[in-house]
Amino acid sequence: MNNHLKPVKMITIIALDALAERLISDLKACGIQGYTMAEVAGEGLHVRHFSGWEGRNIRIDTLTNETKAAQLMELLSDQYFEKYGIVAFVQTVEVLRPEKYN
Amino acid sequence: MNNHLKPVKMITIIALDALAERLISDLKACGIQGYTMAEVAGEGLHVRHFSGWEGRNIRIDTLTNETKAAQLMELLSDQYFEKYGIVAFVQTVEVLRPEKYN
Amino acid sequence: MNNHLKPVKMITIIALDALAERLISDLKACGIQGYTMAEVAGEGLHVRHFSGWEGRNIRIDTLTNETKAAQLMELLSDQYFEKYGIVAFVQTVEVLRPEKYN
Amino acid sequence: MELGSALFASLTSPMVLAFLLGILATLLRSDLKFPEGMYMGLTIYLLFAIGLKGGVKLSDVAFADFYKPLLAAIAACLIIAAVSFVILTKLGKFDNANAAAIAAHFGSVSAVTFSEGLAFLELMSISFEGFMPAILAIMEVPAILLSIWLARRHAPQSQQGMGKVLHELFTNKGTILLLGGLGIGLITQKEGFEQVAPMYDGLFRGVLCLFLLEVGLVAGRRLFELKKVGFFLLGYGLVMPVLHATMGVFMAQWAGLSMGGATLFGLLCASASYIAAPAAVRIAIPEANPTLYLTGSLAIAFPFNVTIGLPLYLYIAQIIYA
Amino acid sequence: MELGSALFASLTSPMVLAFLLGILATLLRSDLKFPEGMYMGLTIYLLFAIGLKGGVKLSDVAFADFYKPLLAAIAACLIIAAVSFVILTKLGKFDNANAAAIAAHFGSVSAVTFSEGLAFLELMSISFEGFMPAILAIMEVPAILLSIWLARRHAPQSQQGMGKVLHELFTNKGTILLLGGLGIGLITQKEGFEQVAPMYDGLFRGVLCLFLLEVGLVAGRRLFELKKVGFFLLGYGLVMPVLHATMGVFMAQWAGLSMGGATLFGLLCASASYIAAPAAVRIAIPEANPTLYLTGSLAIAFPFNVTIGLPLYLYIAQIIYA
Amino acid sequence: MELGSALFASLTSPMVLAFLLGILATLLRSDLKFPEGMYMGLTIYLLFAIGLKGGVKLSDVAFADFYKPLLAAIAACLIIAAVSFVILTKLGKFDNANAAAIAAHFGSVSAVTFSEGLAFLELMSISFEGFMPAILAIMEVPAILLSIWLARRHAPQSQQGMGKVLHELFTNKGTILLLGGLGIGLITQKEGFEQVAPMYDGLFRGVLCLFLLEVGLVAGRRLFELKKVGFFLLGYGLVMPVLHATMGVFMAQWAGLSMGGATLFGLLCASASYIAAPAAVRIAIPEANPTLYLTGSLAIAFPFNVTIGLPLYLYIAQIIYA
Ligand SMILES: Nc1ncnc2c1ncn2[C@@H]1O[C@H](COP(=O)(O)O)[C@@H](O)[C@H]1O
Ligand SMILES: Nc1ncnc2c1ncn2[C@@H]1O[C@H](COP(=O)(O)O)[C@@H](O)[C@H]1O
Ligand SMILES: Nc1ncnc2c1ncn2[C@@H]1O[C@H](COP(=O)(O)O)[C@@H](O)[C@H]1O
Ligand code: NA
Ligand code: NA
Ligand code: NA
Repeated sequence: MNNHLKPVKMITIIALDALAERLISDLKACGIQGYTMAEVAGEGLHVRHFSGWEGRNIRIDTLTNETKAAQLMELLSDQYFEKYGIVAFVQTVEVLRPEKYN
Repeated sequence: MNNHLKPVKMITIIALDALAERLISDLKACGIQGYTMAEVAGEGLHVRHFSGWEGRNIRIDTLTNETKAAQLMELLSDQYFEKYGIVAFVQTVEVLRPEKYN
Repeated sequence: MNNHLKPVKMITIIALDALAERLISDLKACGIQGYTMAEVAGEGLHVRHFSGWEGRNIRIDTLTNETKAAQLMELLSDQYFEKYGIVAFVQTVEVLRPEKYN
Repeated sequence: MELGSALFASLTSPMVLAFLLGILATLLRSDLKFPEGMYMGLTIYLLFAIGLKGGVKLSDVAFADFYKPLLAAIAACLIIAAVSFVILTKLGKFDNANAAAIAAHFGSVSAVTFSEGLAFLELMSISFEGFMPAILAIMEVPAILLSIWLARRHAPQSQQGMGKVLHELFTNKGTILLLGGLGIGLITQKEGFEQVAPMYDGLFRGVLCLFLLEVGLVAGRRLFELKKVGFFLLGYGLVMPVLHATMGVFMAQWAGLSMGGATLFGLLCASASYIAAPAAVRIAIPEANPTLYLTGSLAIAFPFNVTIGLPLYLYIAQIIYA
Repeated sequence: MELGSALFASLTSPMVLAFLLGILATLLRSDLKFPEGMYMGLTIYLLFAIGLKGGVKLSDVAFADFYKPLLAAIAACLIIAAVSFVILTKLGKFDNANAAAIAAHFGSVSAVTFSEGLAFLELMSISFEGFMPAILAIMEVPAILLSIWLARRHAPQSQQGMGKVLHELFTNKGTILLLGGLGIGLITQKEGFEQVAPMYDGLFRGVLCLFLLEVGLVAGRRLFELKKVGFFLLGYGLVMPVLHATMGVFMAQWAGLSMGGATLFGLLCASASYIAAPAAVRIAIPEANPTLYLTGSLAIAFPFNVTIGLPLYLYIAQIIYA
Repeated sequence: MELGSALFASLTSPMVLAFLLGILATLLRSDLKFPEGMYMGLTIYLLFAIGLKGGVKLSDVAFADFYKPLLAAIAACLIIAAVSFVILTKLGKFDNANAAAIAAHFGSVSAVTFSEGLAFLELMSISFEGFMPAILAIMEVPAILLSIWLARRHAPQSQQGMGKVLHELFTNKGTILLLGGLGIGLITQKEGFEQVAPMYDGLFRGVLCLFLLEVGLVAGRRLFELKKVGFFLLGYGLVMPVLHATMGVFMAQWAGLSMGGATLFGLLCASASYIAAPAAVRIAIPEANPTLYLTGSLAIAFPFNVTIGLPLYLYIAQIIYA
């Protein structure tokens, strides 16, 4: 298997659902086409996000190449980290068609 | 901790919800017993999967050993990649009871 | 990017939704503040958890430092693994603000 | 009322037919599936509506009329759970955990079966006591408690003591909605209820119909597991409800209930819980096998009770009360 | 009844207005969004309610009155799908997969369009045959089958044979709910239905209104894709429904339907599926581009049919039946 | 009508009791929880139904009768927000962001409180102006705008300008549903509304009851945070609504509203938003602490308004109009 699998980066973002549209356009601004989004609940330093009324969280996972991943983390750090409760982390995952995630 | 934790593979598949039953039987055909499934939205090269009407996506995560993981990726690549919009990636994760994921 | 990104641990727990409150208080007992929770379906060695009636599963992801992660895995192994159907695994992920996940 | 025509009325009610449609859809491997929230939403509605309507009627019941049925209800649940446990361990060769889990389900009651009973009696124009929903709420708990105690007797003191189990049982959503609805009905009375009657009275059977379609879908999936549960449990799930119902009707007669009330009381005894008990057992007896208790209560006892059982228990009550 | 006043009645019905509100909300980029489960829940309710009400009425129809409309329905679907495929490949220059996918949508029918038709005729006090929901259920399937065959004709034998497709088509949730509801209505008849009428009759148009709001939200998003589908498909989606409806009214007359029935039949022919067909095509013709068939059926044909189309087809039927 | 009996009627309405049940369930740490989609679904229904019914009634109102209440509504909101901001910064020592966030909530209005007011007045057979839902819709926005401006005055020009905020406020789901419903009601009028009345009129209070149960569950969780918000905010949340209501009744009198209309107007002034304002503040003033504004509006002002406040404001209106 290992000789076919190629590494790409996966960025996961957890944030207020009200930020979803904005995050998606920022993703696209970095040239990232694809992402997967789930509705989640969560608790952190701020208010618990358990019901629609408190504002739910969303989780966005996106696979992309190293350059775009770096660009996206930069953007998140510049424009979101100070103002909003947001979690973002990077992992390396292995795929068969790295060109799909460029 | 590190002396108890053992590595196993985790495969994540993102696909159309209509493929869920088929994917699950393919998992089982590879001898994989356990998996976790979530309903997600997403966008890629094809149509946006945001509402039930456009067809939602599902995300399947399954922990298994290296051999079965390779077999599953092979199967996905053969039978799904060309026909359907589908994302699949492999990670190594650490668990305490690797025998549970055989 | 790599010179800013710092590794932290992420623990993922998949368990019966009825255990959610208990797991969250155990997280806090380990000194972990933040977590993200999603409703998922799943199948393993026990009954299929597909509908509310069979009991759904939840998935908890929490980013934390290595010490607390070890402590949490220990706790899970002691108090849950034998009695309940539960899956837990550890990964290393990279973040920009490691101090947020202490 | 003859058994035949009651059976016909039961089998051709839209609720029972919807249940059968659900089973059929699963057997045909249809992709029909209720959204996750809908199952919960319909459950909340049904429990709250049962409680509310019961509370309004309860407001003109004197406690003197009520205490004997109350005692009968608690006694019936405990007897059923204890006897079930003995039968299942001795004759059925189940281990303690599984026997106790199944006993908890059959000793407790099913609000949906009860709802179908209400609809059936109303259709047949047979009257019954207004406080029956209160009886339903009370019968949810005792058998589960006894069974958990039976399962844990010999276990070393576990961390999660009975206190936690008690708390869980009295505050689980079923109890809160039923008792809370009852309380609201008691306080708000007829005038208050009239404001919300189109929702909680008018729609009740229509919602029940949709809910039973969903129950059928879940029960259908369980049917595939029937072979895993074995013949003993299958026989148990078909025979015991009739015995429980018969015992229930006798106890109801002792408690002074009307014939309609006795039918409902028998139905409650016959019914197996599938909301409160599974939730409690999952946490308190995790080593029990869900396939056994879920299949036993949902795929065996439930369909039997709402199709053949209900008219049969009415028939039994008519004979005993004749 | 003049065309103008029928058009006015159609455009000022709360259902159509709710649909337009949904479109407006999307154009304004509102954050209004229905929760995932609600869309599914409303769909389940509508399909089941249509089936149920149809079944109750079907119970007094003789098969002799029914077989000609049945034949007409199957024939209409096959003709529409086949002709569409030819037009789309030859004139529209679509490839086989996309032409077949679009043909499947326009050859099949839309239950929501049909519901709006029911509400419209009831408002206009125009009577129609009680078995029309049965016709709706039947018209869901044939065109999809034919189109899938057209798309796959030349393909090497695929693993997922026609068997799987057939199974999927006959057991998909739409068919199960419509036919299942019909069956329940047939068996339970008027007396049974009365128990659940406040839910399935009283609320029908109110729920439809909410559902159309949601459909408007989804259709609105599709409008942004209109430029991607090209002028040919736009014209096709506006012109063909009128031709299909006209053909349908003639066939209905041959089959002996009343004028109201013929209007509904024409509407069914004109309508494009957006529940059954997308689900089937996603699996069976995955290489077809969803933007084309989803936009064509939901953002072009659907709005046209429920606003202008419906009164127009009534007008056509009045002329032909005059 | 005496204060005592109005208070009794308010406290024994099924809606208020359901709210209290929700709080009780949380205090007992029950696992009762509404599925995620249900909260949203009920909200959509309520807002749309309020708008729709209001629109139908609005259709026979002349603009001459309407412009003074309109002015009064906008003025009341701006005054409340501005005064709140001053009190909270000067007396309460809150920082700009938190003071503005709380001012936005108390200056805006709560559709659920309003619904409970409608139900209460209908129960008391007190008539009111049909255009009150239009007033509700208008009062959602101005205070939020003013507060956001107050919070941002000194901030360096942020990327997300007021344009975005304005857009968000006028297109958020609450506004779209209320104004959209109003528009549909206006166009479709009585005849159109009758088609959907069983859903939007008949069920209104029953759905409200279920929704208030859910609101109680959420408010109950907030009660645990009361100690975090401090005595100042607690007192503020209990005293200011009464002052706001009194001011509102006077302004309503000036604007020529009836006594029932003035009660509703006072209630709107007293009510604190918990749908539109939290959503707007989360985005526009992210540095404000949600515990303060959510607890203040939902766990303090809301329960006070729907239990004691509503009959009290009626009483105040009766005195002022006497
Ligand atoms: N340590 C963590 N691990 C996982 N998710 C977290 C963590 N901290 C915060 N979150 C998520 O991020 C959201 C915002 O966090 P915060 O900004 O800390 O309030 C929370 O509601 C959680 O869903
Ligand atoms: N780069 C990506 N990262 C994460 N998820 C993706 C990515 N690309 C596609 N997906 C997911 O896979 C689904 C199908 O993708 P596609 O086949 O590209 O249309 C999408 O709806 C997304 O949920
Ligand atoms: N190999 C696996 N990979 C991913 N999730 C699993 C796996 N095994 C079990 N699970 C999840 O853990 C839950 C409990 O598993 P079990 O204890 O094996 O019944 C299942 O319902 C799944 O959601
Ligand atoms: Na029982
Ligand atoms: Na058609
Ligand atoms: Na206010």
